[in-house]
Amino acid sequence: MPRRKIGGALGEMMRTAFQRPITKRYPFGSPEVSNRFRGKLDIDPVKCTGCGICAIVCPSPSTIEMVVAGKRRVGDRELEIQRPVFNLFNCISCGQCVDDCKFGALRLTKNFELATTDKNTLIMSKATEIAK
Amino acid sequence: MTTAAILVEALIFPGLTFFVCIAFLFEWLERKTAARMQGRIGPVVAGRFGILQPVADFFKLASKEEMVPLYADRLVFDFGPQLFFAAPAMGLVFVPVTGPSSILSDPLDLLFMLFILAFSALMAALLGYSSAGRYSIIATGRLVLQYTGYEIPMIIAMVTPAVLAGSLSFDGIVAAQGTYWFILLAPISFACFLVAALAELEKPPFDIPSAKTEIVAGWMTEFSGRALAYVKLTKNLSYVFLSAIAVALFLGGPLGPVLSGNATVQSFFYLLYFLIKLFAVGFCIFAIRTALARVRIDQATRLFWTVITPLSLLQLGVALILR
Amino acid sequence: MSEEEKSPVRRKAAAGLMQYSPENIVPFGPVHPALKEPEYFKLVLEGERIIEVYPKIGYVHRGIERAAQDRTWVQNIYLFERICGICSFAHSLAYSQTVEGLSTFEIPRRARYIRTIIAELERIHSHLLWLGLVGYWTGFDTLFMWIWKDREHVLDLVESITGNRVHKSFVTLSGVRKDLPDGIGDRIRTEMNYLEKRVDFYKELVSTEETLLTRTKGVGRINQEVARRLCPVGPLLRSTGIARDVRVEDPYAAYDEVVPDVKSSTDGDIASLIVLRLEEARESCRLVTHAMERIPQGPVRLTVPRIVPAGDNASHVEAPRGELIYFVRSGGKMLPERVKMRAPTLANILTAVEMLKGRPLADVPVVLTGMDPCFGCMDRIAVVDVNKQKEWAIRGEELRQLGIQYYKKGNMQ
Amino acid sequence: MQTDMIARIGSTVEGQVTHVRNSSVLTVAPEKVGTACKLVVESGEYYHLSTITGLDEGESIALFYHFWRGKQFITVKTNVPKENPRIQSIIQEVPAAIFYEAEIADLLGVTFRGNPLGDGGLLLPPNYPAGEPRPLRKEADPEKIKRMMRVE
Repeated sequence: MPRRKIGGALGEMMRTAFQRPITKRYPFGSPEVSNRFRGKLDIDPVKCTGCGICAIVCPSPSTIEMVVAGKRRVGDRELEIQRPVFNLFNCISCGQCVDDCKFGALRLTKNFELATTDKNTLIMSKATEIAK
Repeated sequence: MTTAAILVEALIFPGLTFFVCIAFLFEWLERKTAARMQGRIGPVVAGRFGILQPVADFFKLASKEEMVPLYADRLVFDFGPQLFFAAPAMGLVFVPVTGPSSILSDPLDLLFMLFILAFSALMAALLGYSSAGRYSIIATGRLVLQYTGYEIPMIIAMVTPAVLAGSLSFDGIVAAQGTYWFILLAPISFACFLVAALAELEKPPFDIPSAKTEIVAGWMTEFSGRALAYVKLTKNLSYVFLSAIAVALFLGGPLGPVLSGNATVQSFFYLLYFLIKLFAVGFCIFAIRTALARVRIDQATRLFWTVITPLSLLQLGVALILR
Repeated sequence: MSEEEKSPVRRKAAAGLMQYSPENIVPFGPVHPALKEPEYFKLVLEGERIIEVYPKIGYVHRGIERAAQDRTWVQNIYLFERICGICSFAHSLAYSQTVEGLSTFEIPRRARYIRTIIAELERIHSHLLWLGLVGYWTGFDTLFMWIWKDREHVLDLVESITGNRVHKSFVTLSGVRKDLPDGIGDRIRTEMNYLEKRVDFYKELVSTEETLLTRTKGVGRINQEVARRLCPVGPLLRSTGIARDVRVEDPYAAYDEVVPDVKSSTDGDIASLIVLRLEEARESCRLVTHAMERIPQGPVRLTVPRIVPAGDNASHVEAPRGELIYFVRSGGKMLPERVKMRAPTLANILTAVEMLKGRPLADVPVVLTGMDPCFGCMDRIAVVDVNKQKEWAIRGEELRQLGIQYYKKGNMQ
Repeated sequence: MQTDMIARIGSTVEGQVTHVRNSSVLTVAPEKVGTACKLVVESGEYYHLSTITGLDEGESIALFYHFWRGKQFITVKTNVPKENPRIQSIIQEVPAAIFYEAEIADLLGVTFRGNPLGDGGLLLPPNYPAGEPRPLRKEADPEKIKRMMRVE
């Protein structure tokens, strides 16, 4: 049975008072995240082939939608070119699409400041634009 | 002194306005010091080092919509906060600040002071009771129970210096401390007074009537807007008030080595000593506050009745012999 | 009140409450400073003493079990992870384990070690979080701030390994998704050394600080008989002297090679729970360091088919709060047929209610949260993915009207 | 040793014992569940009721009572008919079952006699359409229920 006393925290309190505070003044100064941090999704439109695996594996419904970005003639047939559109407001940053992309077109950036007043700014349709 | 001069002194300096500023400063210091002791930085936004934060909070609250619960007793609910504020504001007039004598003084100061302390607790209880919330009612019960605990040791602790000085006025008590501060003669009384002050101010470990994790905001739960701003300001003012009483009764008030000079320079020194002592007492209170956990109401009452009251009585007995 | 008339149970509960006058009933929740999550306890008081407690659960129903039936096996990992923000890894681990149990492949050893390390880091973080909150509930804000300050060290470590502080998304069927980053070994060692020192300091502090002890010593005492009857799990069970721990009794991940020393106590009160959790956190620090020393080289995941063989399987892990059990039925298809989970809090809540009876009101936050509740975990059970927003919009509007009425009348009097 | 015990319990309650991986499944008739659970918890070893799983199997609703000790689960399994999903509650034998039973009552519509929360109403929102099947039943249609609840 340890001794019971009052104010056992006083010593540590005084010590802490002269240490550097832990608080980070976040919006001022640069945010620190680790190298592996999973932030906003980014796509390399050049590498994307429109295979659609990302849309299948994504665990969050309607985050990745395949849209027809254009038409392409192969011989005498006309094929649709499909490209993903990312509704990042639904994205949960799990990175499953990054894991499963065979072409290395996707990556998660360190950007986590996604707050916005306009939801539409979080729709990423880079891949469709380049296909046109 | 003319009545007008007294009025100016009582309302502006060193009276109400001055002490309200000190009250804001106290809150800022409390928050900042507690934050640093806990490894945080505390308020930083309003003013340099966030020093204006309490003022900003006060005005923000005062500008908010005020809500009155359906079953509230309107008379007490509306006028209570002002009366509650009046208690420490009035009491502070009797404390010597810029010289060995206070703005108003009377041979029976101390008794009036006891009345004001009791009135303050009564107003808190009435405010809680008038708002008719469930949490407020429970808190009022706790408040009154706690009051029965700390009131007696507090009175005894306050009477001890009076016995030592042989006077019931603050001026007399302060004057009697020219050579020895009473903290040296009655250290236990001082400690008892601090503990009772913690209970009166509802600071941990005795913040039982306003324990936020149990009964939300205690007896203040139903208050909002201006009333809440007043109540909060009053609590800070009470903090200054009790610290000032402790300074006057045990630490020699504004007395200290005064260089010879004209009256203004002298009063400046008195003020300086008073403020140093005031903040020292205030710091003691918030260091204790930061280092302890909250106790339960039954434990608090037991502590006051079985430990603090006998101790203060003992010290009173010693004081009677010393005298 | 119309709500109560509709449902037979609510009517029954209301009938039970009828015998007490309304002034004696104090609501505790769903929104209350002591509760981080929405939960409702009707406390029947006699002065300051509680004579009866009526818990009402289900405020954060998200229909996850039903939602799981519409998602693939891998997608479900991320779904179940989101049941809880504190023990997210335990959930995804337990789910993966249950599904892996249906298949025949062997999980790589390195992956099992990495799972152990993250699970233990999570335990440290969860226990520290809880102890910090005990500080908050007992009005000891300093303890709260200090502990959360130190908890940041664990979270930063977890972030640099998994990429996120809370939703780690690190487990996958057949292993973990990434190997440990280079040079993490030294960092883990220094951080663990620091944390061990801090945990020792906190243990010393909480077991000597008088004001904290008066609030926790002898409060919420339960004995083995009650524990056997009400089947609590985790530290709550171990505080009664029954040293049961899934990690030892039914080793998963690498716990058969990195064996934890199960702590238990015989007091069964909140004070012993605090010390017990701190001891467990310290043990976890040791386990992490130990696992880091012994970790073998090799792959961290396999390539496995997306279809899981048919069958039933139940599996459990020791989440920071206790035994977390998953049951899976697979029909041999892309989607599971039924996934059932039971979070530790659901098992513990009966015990907490038992602990509350006869205690003063001031003990409610300490006792109720002494079991480390995680109502988000508990309530996940159920339903259709109800359009919550819509529903709440209606309710919110009603509430607002009621509120306006309540206060306006007062103003006009 | 454990296998013997289960076989013994199995013969007492006229159940059927199968072993799958780490669990022994004891299939019994609905009216024997209480006895079986009582025998398991009173078998001398400390068995702990981990949870009760309810599962729609088409014709009937299967209930799994998971008991855990050591490396083993003992699962008492029973099937209640879907037309009349009623079963005696086991809270007399294992008080801890109260919330687990309430959960199943809510989500699968099984009535537990003797449990104060045994006919549901604990977890579902109060405006859940009364005529609709409970959410975890196979025939429940989330879209339809969603629509109905939005109307209200």
